[in-house]
Parts: sequence; C-alpha cells; structure tokens
Amino acid sequence: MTTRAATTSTLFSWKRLLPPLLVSAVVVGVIVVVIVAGHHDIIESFSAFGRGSFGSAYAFWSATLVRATPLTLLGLAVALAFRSGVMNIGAEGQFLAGASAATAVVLTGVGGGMVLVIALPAAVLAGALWAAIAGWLKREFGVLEVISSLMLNFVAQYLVSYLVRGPLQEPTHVYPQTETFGPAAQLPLLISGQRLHLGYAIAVLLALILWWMFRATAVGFRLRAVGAGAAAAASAGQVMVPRVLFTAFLLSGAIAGLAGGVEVTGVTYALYEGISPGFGYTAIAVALLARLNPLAIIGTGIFFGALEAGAAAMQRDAGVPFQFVAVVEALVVLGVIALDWTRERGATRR
Amino acid sequence: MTDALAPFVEATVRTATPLAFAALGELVAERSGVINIGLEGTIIAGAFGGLVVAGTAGAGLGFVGAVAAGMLVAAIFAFFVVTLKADHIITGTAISMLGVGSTGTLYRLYYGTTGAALETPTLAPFPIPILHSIPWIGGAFFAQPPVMYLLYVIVPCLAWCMTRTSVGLALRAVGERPEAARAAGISPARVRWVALLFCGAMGGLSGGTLVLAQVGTFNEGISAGRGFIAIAIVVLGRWSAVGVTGAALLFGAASALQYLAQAMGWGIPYQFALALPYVLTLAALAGAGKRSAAPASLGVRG
Amino acid sequence: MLINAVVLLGTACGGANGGAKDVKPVSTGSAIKVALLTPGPITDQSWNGGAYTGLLRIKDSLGASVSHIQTKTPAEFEENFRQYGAQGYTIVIGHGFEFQDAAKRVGPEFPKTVYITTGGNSVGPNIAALSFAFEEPSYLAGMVAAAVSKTGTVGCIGGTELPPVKSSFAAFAAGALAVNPKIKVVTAFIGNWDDASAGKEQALAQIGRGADVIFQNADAAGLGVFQAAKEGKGVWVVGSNADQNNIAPAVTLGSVLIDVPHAFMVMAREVQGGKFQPRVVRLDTKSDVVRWVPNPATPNAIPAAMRARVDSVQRLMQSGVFVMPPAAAAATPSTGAAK
Amino acid sequence: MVSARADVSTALSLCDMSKRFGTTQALDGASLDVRRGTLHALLGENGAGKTTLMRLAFGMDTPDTGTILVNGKTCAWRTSADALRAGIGMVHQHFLLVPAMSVAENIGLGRGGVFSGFDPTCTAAVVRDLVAATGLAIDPEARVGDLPVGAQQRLEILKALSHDAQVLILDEPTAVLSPQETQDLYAWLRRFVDSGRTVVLITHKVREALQIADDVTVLRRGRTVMQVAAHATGEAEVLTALLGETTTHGAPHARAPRRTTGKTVLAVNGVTVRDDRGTERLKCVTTHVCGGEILGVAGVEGAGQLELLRVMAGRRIPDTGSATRPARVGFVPEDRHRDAVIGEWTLIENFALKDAGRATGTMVWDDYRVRAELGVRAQDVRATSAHDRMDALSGGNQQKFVLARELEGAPEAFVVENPTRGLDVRATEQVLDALRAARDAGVAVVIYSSDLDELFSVSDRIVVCYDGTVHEVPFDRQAVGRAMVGLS
Repeated sequence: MTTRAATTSTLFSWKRLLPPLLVSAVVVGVIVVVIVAGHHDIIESFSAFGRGSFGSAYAFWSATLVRATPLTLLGLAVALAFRSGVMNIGAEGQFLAGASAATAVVLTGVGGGMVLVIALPAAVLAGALWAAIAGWLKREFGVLEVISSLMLNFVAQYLVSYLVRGPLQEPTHVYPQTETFGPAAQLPLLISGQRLHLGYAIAVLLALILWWMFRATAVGFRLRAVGAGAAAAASAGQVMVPRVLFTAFLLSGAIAGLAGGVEVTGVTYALYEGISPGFGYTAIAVALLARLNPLAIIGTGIFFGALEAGAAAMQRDAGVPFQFVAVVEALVVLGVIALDWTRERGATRR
Repeated sequence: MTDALAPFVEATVRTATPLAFAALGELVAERSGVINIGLEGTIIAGAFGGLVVAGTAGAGLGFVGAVAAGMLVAAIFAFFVVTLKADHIITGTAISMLGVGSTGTLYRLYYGTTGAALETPTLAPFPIPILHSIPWIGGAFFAQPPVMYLLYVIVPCLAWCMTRTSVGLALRAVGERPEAARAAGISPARVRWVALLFCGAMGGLSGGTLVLAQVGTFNEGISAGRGFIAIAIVVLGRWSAVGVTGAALLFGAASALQYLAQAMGWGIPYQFALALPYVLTLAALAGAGKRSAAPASLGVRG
Repeated sequence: MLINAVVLLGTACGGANGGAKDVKPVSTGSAIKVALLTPGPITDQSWNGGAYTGLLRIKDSLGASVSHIQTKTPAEFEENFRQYGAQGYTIVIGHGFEFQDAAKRVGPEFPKTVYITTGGNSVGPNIAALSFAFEEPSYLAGMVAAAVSKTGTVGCIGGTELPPVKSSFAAFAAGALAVNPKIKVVTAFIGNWDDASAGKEQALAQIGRGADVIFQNADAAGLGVFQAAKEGKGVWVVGSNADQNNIAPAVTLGSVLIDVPHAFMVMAREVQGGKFQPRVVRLDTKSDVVRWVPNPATPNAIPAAMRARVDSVQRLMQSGVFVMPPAAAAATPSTGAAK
Repeated sequence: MVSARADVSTALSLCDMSKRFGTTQALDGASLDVRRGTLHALLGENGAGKTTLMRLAFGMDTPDTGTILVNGKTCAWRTSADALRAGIGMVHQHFLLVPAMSVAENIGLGRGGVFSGFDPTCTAAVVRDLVAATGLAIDPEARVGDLPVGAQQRLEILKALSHDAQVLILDEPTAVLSPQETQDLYAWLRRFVDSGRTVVLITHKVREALQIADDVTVLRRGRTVMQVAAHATGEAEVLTALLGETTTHGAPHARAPRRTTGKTVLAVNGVTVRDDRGTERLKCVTTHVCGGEILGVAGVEGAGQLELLRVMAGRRIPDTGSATRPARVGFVPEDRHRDAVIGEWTLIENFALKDAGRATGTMVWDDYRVRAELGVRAQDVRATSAHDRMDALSGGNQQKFVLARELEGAPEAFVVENPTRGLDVRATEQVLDALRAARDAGVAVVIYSSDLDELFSVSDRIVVCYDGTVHEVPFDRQAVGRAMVGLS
C-alpha cells in the first residue's frame, strides 16, 4: 500500500506539473505572438510588466496594492453574495452609490476633523440601499438578481454623471467633478512616501473578518447554509431563507459601498464621472478565482492589481497599446480557468 | 403629432434592430441554459469582421464576415463554458474583454494608429413595394436595409422552431433539465455548442448591422454596451422569440424617446433620459410578477 | 500674464524653422522625454488622435523619446503622472481638463518634470495648462451655420457634457445668433464618446426637428453624425478638434480645428529650450493654434458674403481685438483667471 | 467473454460488466441474462450496483469492461439514443422529465431528425393512442411539473414505450407509489410481459419480487451472486445472497400493547393549507398525537398527508386554524438530498444545520463535532469520521445520520416522511427500530409512508388522508385501503 502510494505520488508530480505548464505556455505563446505582430519588443514588454507590478517597492506598494484595494473589497462583496446564493453582479453600481454618498457627506462639511467617521458609514449605507433595490425586487417580485443588479449598474453610472454636473459639482460649476476633499477627509497613508492608504488595511481586515464570519459565526453559517442548499436550510434548519437572502444582498452592497467610499477618500479625493473602470466586473473574476474564499481574495486581489499595474507599465515603457492589455487580462483569466479545469479533472481522475 | 410619429417609429426600429439580433442570439443561448455575458465581445467582433470583409468584398459579403467573426468569439466562449464546464459569468467577462481588446489591437494592426477616416460600403435601404407607404409605420418597418428584413424571417422561424421542432424541444429540455435530455439521447454539450454558435452568429449580425447598415464606419467602442442591454431584453421578453422582439422594440422606443426629448429641448437632464431604458426594464421586471419564465438550469455549470 | 504667453509663443514659433539642432544645446544635454496620457483611444480621428499625432511630431522633430498611455480613471491619471515623473520624463501631457487635479497633486513631487494639461486652469511651478480658445472658431462656425441654414434651426451634438464642449457650443450659438437673431439652436449629448450609432440617431432626431446644420463634438461617436448627414437631404455637418473635412467631404461645411500638434511642439520647444514658464497658455486664433477651416470640397455651400464676413471676424480675432458676446464668454472656462 | 446462455431467446445479456467511479468500484464483473417475455427482478442492497448496471445497459454510462448483447448480438452504446433504437427503455428512480414542458413534449423529446417538425397536436394524438393501447391514463397536454408522482411515472413508462421498447427497465418504480398504484403497475407489467416483451425490475422488496417475477438476479458488491427462477427459490435464500449472511428479517414484530403517556403532545385544530395557486390541500383538519405512540398517516399521493406533516413539524404555517406543538420537534423530510442535508458539507456542519435558523453569536464547532460523533454512534452511521463529506456516505447512512440529528436532544415529537424510501433491507430495519425506540422513550411519533406494510409494522394508530381531509380508521389493512380511495 505504501509503495503504491509512493509511486503514484512521484508519477503524480509529473502529471500535476504538465497541465499548468502547458496552459501557461499557451497563454504566454499567444501573448508573444500578439506582441510580435504589433512590432513591440518582447523582452522590453515583459520586463516592463514585471517592473510595473512587483519590480520596486514603489511599484508594489503604490501601484499594485492601490489598485488591489477596490478589487479586494469588491471581490469580498461579490464572494459574500455568491456564497450566500445571491448572484449580485451589481457591485459596480453599489460602489458608485457608496462613492457618491461619501462624497456628499464630505462636501456638507459635517464632522469637521472626524468627517471620515461619518462619510465611510454613509458609503456603507448607500451601497446597502442600492443593493436593497435588487434584493427587494427579488423578494417581492422574484426578479432575477443577475439582471436587476446589472441594470442598476447602468442607472448608478448615469446618476453619478448627473451628480457631478448638478448637486455635487465643484463651486465654479465648470468641471464635471466635485471639489477636492480637504485633508480631514483623506484616508491616512500607511507608509510614508507611498500611496498605500488605510483602505487596504481595511480590506485585509475585512477579508479576515469575513473569513472568520463564515467559519465561526452563526450569521455566516446561516448565509453559507442558504447558499449551499436553500431548501435544506429552510427545512432542516428552519432558516427564513428570503430574509437571509435579503441580508446577504445588504451586506454585499454594504461592502461594495465601502469600497466606493474608500476609493474617493483614499485615492481620488473627489468624485468624478468614470471613477470606476469596471472594478465591479473585474471583482467577479477576483472572487471566483479565489473560489469565494475571503482569505484567498487577498491573493487574487493582489494578482489583479499587479496585472493592471504591470499592464500600465507595458503601455508606458513598451508602447503596447491599452487594447492589447485587455487581451492580456482576458487571456490570463481564461488561462486560469483552463488551469482550474485541469486541476479539477486531475481530482476526479484520481 | 403625426409628422413626429413616423421619425420616432423609424428611430425605434433602427435602434431596436441590432439589439433584436443580439437578444435573439442570447435567447437561444439562455434557452440552452447558458448565460452569455460575453455577448458584448461577440458584437464588437462582428462589427470588426464586417468592416474587414466589407472593405474588400462589399457590404453583402461583409455580413458573412461579421457572422463568422461573431461565431469565432462564441466558439471560444463555448469551448470554455461547455467543453471545460467553466463558470458562465467569469468566462463571459473575460470574453467581453477579449473581444473589445482584440478588435482594438487588430484595428491598429490593419489600419494603423492614426489611419485615415474609414468609410465602409453600406447596404442601401430597400423599400418593399406598397408596404413602405403605409402611413406612420411603413417607413420604419418596410424601407430599411435588407438585413433588417432578416428579422421577419428569423423571429417567426425561431418561435416555430422552439415550440414545433425536435431541435427546439431539445434546446428547451437542455436548458430546463439537461439530464432528462441526456436520457432522451440528446447530448446537452452538443446542443449548447450549437446554441452558442447561433448566438455568436446573431451577435455578429448585430455588430455587422451597426457598421454595414447604420453607421458606415467602425470605432473601437462601437458596441457601446449593447451586449448587456440584450441580456436585459431577453429577460424582459420572457425568453420567447416574439417577446424578445417586443422588448427590443420597447428598448428602441425608450432610446428614441430620449433622442426626441433632447431634440425637442424638453429640458430633462440627459442622464435621466439615458437611464430611462434601464429603469424601464427594472419596472417591467417587477411588473412581470413572481412566476419566472427563466430556464431552470440557466447559468448552471456543466 | 496672457500677453506674456503670447510673446513667448511668438518667439517659440519663430524658432520653429530653425530646426531642433539650434535648440538642443540649450537643453540639459540629452534628448527630452515626453509622455502623453489620453482619456480615449487614439484612433478616434479627433481629440485623442490629434494629440497622438502631436506626440509623434515631437518625437520626429525634436528627437524626443516618447511614451503614450490610454487611461480611464482619475486614479490612473495620478498614478501614471507619478510613474512618468519617477522615470525622469521632461514633459508629461495630460490631454484634457480632467487631468488637472492629478497634475496639481503630483507636480510638487517631481519638480524636474513639466506637467501640462490641455484644458483646465491649474498652474504650479512646473505645471501649465493649455487653454484652447476653441470658442473663437466655434463662433465663426455658428455664423456660417446660420447663413447656410434654410430651416432656421441648427444643432449641436456632444459626447458628454464637458466644459470645453459646452463653451464651444455656447460660442457656436452666439455666432449663429449674431447672424440670424431668430435662429434656433438645439443641443444634445450622446452620453458617451463611442456609440456612433447613437450619434447618428441623435443627429436624425435633430434633423427631424428641422436642424439642417449640425456641429458635432463627440469624437468617435460623432462619426455617426456624418453618416446621418450623408443620408439626409441638404444637411450639413461641422467637424471639430481635428480637420474632419475629409470624413464626409460632400456634406461638411468645415472644421473647427485645434492644431494640437502645433501646440505640443510649441510647448516642447519651450521646455527643451529651458524657457518654461508656468501659466495658462492661451492658444487662440491669433497664435494660429485654433482656426476655422472651411471644407475645400464644398466652396460654394457658404454664400460669398458670409465668407467675407467670417474672414473679417477672423481677422479681428487674429489681431486680438474681437470680443466674444457675454453669453458665450460666461460659459468659457479658460477666461476664468488663472489661479 | 460471451455467456453461454446468451442466445436468441435472451432479450438482454450483460457479461462481465465492470465500472469504476473515482475510488469506488461500482461494478466488478457483474452479469445478467434476461429471457425474452419474462419479468426479471434485479435485487441488491443499496450500492450493490443495480442502478449502475442498468445505466450501462441503457447507454447512460460506458462500461470499463464487459459486453452487452441484445437478442444475441453484441452492442456498444455511444448514447442512450442507441439503446432506445435497439428497443431498450428505462424508467429512472429519479424521474428524468422536464417539468416545464407538457406531457406530449416530454414524449416528443429526442425523437425525429435534426430539423424534422414536431407537432404538439400530432404528438398529443400519438400519446392518446398510446394511452389507449397501454391503459396508462395521462393527459397529453398537462404540464409535467403539475402532475402527481404516479402520473409522472406513467409518463416515464409511456416515454419508453413510445420508442417501441421491447425491454423495459424500471428502477425502484414502486418507491413513490401508493399500494393501489403499485398493484396496478404490477398488473400492467404482467400484461406487458405476456404480450411477449421483457421487463427488468430493480427493487429492494424481496417478497414482492418473488411474487411477481419470473427470474431473479441478486447483486452484491458489484458482482452477480445469484441468478435463479423465482419459483425455484425462497425469501430466506434470496436474503442470504443479498446480505451475504443469514438474517431474521421479515419476522413480524411482536406488537406491544399501546402504552401512550396519555398526554397530547402534538395537535392540529381546524387547519387549512392552500398551495401557491390557492387550492386547498388540507381542509379544516383536526387531529392529535400522544406521547409514546406512533401515529401512522396513510394516503395516496397528493391527498394532503405531506402538508399535514409539515404543519405538525412547524415547517408550514397554516392559512387558518392552529397547531399546538412542543418546543422540540424532530423532522425527517421525504426528499433527503434537497431538504435535509447539504452534500458537500461535512457531517459536523450538517449536524449544525439544525440550529442554522436560531443560532446566534459564534458556532462552537467542537461541541457540534462531539454531538455529531455521538449521533453517528447512536444510529450506527457508517462513516470514517465526522469530518467526512455528507455525499461520501451511502443513502442509508445519510438517512440514519438525519435520524440521529433530529432525535438528538430528546425532542418531544418526531415527524418523519417516507423515512425508508430508497433504503435497503438492513437500513430500513435500523430506521424503523430507531422510531420504535423513540416511541418507547415517550416521544410522539408521526410517520407517513407510501408502503402500507411498513406503516402497519411500526404504527400504533393509523389515520388516512383523503382529498385534504383526515379520517381515523381501525387498525386494519382493508379499512385503511378503502379509506385511502375514499370509501368509508
């Protein structure tokens, strides 16, 4: 028995290494082909990618992690929803709602030096309320949340566009943006000389909290039960499933709203139209690649942050166009899906 | 009022046409149980494929190019979602990115970074005798580029196929309960492949219509979110071919109303007007009531 | 300040024919590095495309090493401004007023790099803003439009409601009203800069409303406006940003042009020559950076009398004595004094 | 290797079939020979490989090794369509129907060429002909999701017959049927066989199998351990083959005198329950259960018994009327996979599931682990550890686990729906013993079972549900049978 186990495990490592290598080779191969076809320097492109993502302390702390912050928070929002059986793909809209609310609070000037203590909870509340629309539509009318939350993303986008030209516009009423926040409304930086702000610490802390919540608390267990088997939870556990689903919507929206609040108070210091390049959609990939595990989302958040930071460096230093970067991101995601598949197949074959 | 009505109806139909193509494709995909969020990538690939082929072979063959390009992108999606049993939403997001990115990259490779203004051949409107002179709606429905008339063939065919043919039956069974279909000797994977390729063809047609029958040129963001709107339309149309066409027209009407509102200077902030279609969908969804018509296995992996 | 800018520009322009060799020794010795950030794709043949052409001209004429990045969000603006600063770029151009917050924030951290935003009014020791007097040629376009319009209704179609677009539309309306006090001007925004089909539909809606001259400023989405005019009868388009007269030559009256490459060259030479002065650089008809370019393919579309009248107003602008009507001036961001 | 007996008179022959799923060797060289024109019973415990063997015969899985012969000819199926074409039909235990489609559409599924027209009215006519020819009554236009289970099963049989099946395989067909429906089905199967066609019947029920089958094959652990004519063997012999040991199964339990505590524990008063469409499923029902008794509830499918049990268990709030329940009620639902356990969770988590609705604060997992382990031991659940995933357990062990969970903490009342459905002989006995033990401990037990024998073997008192009403009946088979079909 032991000998057999030993031989299989040695065979195994080969078998286990081969598919990832193949998939990586294919992804890298396609990328190389496209770079060459576009007459860009391959070595320069790849080294720019490395420099821009992990190549220096600045690249890591100020580029990769700053980008990872909203992706991590939104990834957690998506993961919480998905694990609870709620297909909330409206994190984008909830993010915008949170960003708008935080901005509105900051601009009223309440709270003085403690304005963040009001602004961030306002963002949380706004995100939860925006999600509650989809949650309410599901509970009352059985509307598929995939669709309603997607629709609400577009509504939120136009709402922000209106706000920055209307009620929240900067005082001269010229530019479609708000006034820049004062220092009291700016999240403290974590490392001097770097742009990394408190928001990332909040994200990591929240990941730990969610991990603990799902693992150890009754609320987390209830959410998990409804996500894994709503009928069993209702029958065996006498769980009020509609109420739990609604709660999941609220919590997910709250986290996404927080992400919006963190982005305006930690990075942009003002509300703009187009403040999100689709963070909410990328976050779906962040969450799913982490298999909805909050701790793993810290990792996938960094991965996607690095991908975007590295890709920006490829644009800057190697002249590889923006559109190509989208191709690279798509290929990497597809590559990871393929890897996942080889791993799953390996698992069932055993 | 009547002189404003005809242009309004025409704008409605024109806006609805590419949406209807894409949504009918999505309808078939969703009926087979696959939610294709990558539709946006399919549309833009179709638009680009149409541009490339039409440039050398004319607008008519351009549509063939559009359909082929749409199907190519759909095939990648199908490979991951059906063959590798990957998650629909994550794959769809990646495919959207891939479509938008690769068309932008290829556009630059083909036509240069600052290439001259591109003008592609377009299909001229082909008024159908007699019918096109019906007051108010004749121009909108019967004096369009011929590709639009394809809808008059596809919609009834699709409606008939889904209820009255063994293929349609198989399609619905796979979307509702794949294991039942398998027991009846139908391969769910094969049905989904075919459904997704059809979806790709229709998405390609949608992009081709934009470029070759409406705008006459290509730009990198020309699909402008139509893939996502099409998904909403399928839901609004309650997963039936006729319903989806109606919903596409409703969306077209909402957009046309928005154009009209701005042209008439009605003084509504234009963001509200632009958000109107989405709010309308949400309202209509709420009004549709509890009993959902969604295929039971929609979005389920494998 | 403004006069100062014009004088400086004059010198810079005067030196343009001297070639790069004359200027180079004055600079730090090595070739300059210039970076450009655009908010949209450089294939739009309009705002972004013009900027990229400008960047390439700096590369070719001054032997500069150049870099371009397309950015989407304010967070990215700031991040890339920083990265370019850290890499020792001589000039970093953010192509749009929306880059000014990023410039204000990053500028002080990299004093050796000059940050220029095209649009806006932010100035710092190493920050300048290019302010295009886009209203001037827009005003001329409005005059022409009013003269050409048979219906008495003209339209404006923009991408989203941005300050330069709004001020340009206001000037266009003022020009039209100056010629025909009863003219109606309808304005619409598409909501994005990409959806050419929606651009076409907006145009068709305006045409249905009676507009027969449409001034478009919607980048890629504006291509749809040209298509609508081609299909319509007796409908004219006025292009913007780049010379768009060849997009649809038969239906284009002319273009309201920003010679972005020229403007970029002016600034690059100034920095290379060590003569940079922080300020809002007003680039107007007088400096020949913005101008009304009638379409050579349709010379007879504009009545001869109007052509003459436009020429005379343009001359007033060139000599710097033209005064914009107050309604149009109020909507102009760059006339607000530099901070 | 071809079986010597595989000749032309053998309708279906499976030789030396092996199939492995992951680490499980589901079949290990099993064989089966079915003579034409006979009813062949395939017996075996849960997990013996009966269903797997038949899925191979029907082309739903491909065997690792082995040969399939139909009418003496070797066949290899790519899909079940090939098997259907060769005249083999199968009725699955878990129906493979599309609930959202009509009866006619379900029958039309997978038929005809790729683009051949499918005309629902035409198929409806075909279905009516089939109904007339077979005597299996069903409305062709009804939506399948709205049909009662018995009708769905008739549809499954019709589906197979519509392909002109010569060999009909039925997997546990009577598990969901009422006694009357079961008798009707057996009678029908007999007529079907007498018309020269062939039936393979997968079942747990040894006695029934010996009564109606011509031949019997017994599988144990993926191998054929017995293949014999039904008249040539007896119950004890089959059971020995089945279990691999001698057993006392089947001996009637000595009925102890009723010894209720006399205290009413569970009661419903004037309870009415309506379904989603407003139809009354229970009509002003009043009944009660005392501590220390087992109340058996009988009824044909859809007579209101499930609604009654759910109201008693507190899983359903009545539209009118009231229910008196103790604080603790254990509940074992009929559909275990859907309503009782979560397959990908561990036993510990599944144990904690019972508290999911009321737990607050943090979950004390050590506590749940201890309780799960105790429960596992109490009900003899075969698991390597409480950290096992639920779906690694066999159906019988899953059910015993659910019993353990619901009986934990001394509930005053215990409500169970079809608790032995799909379980093998041994597991069935263990489950019923657990119910008796609970009753003996003073618990008020309510059981609904579609198996009347089972109901009589455990109950102290029986009520019958008929069309939403509840009737007290004498403890008598005939009386109960008559009440179930509405005769008083």
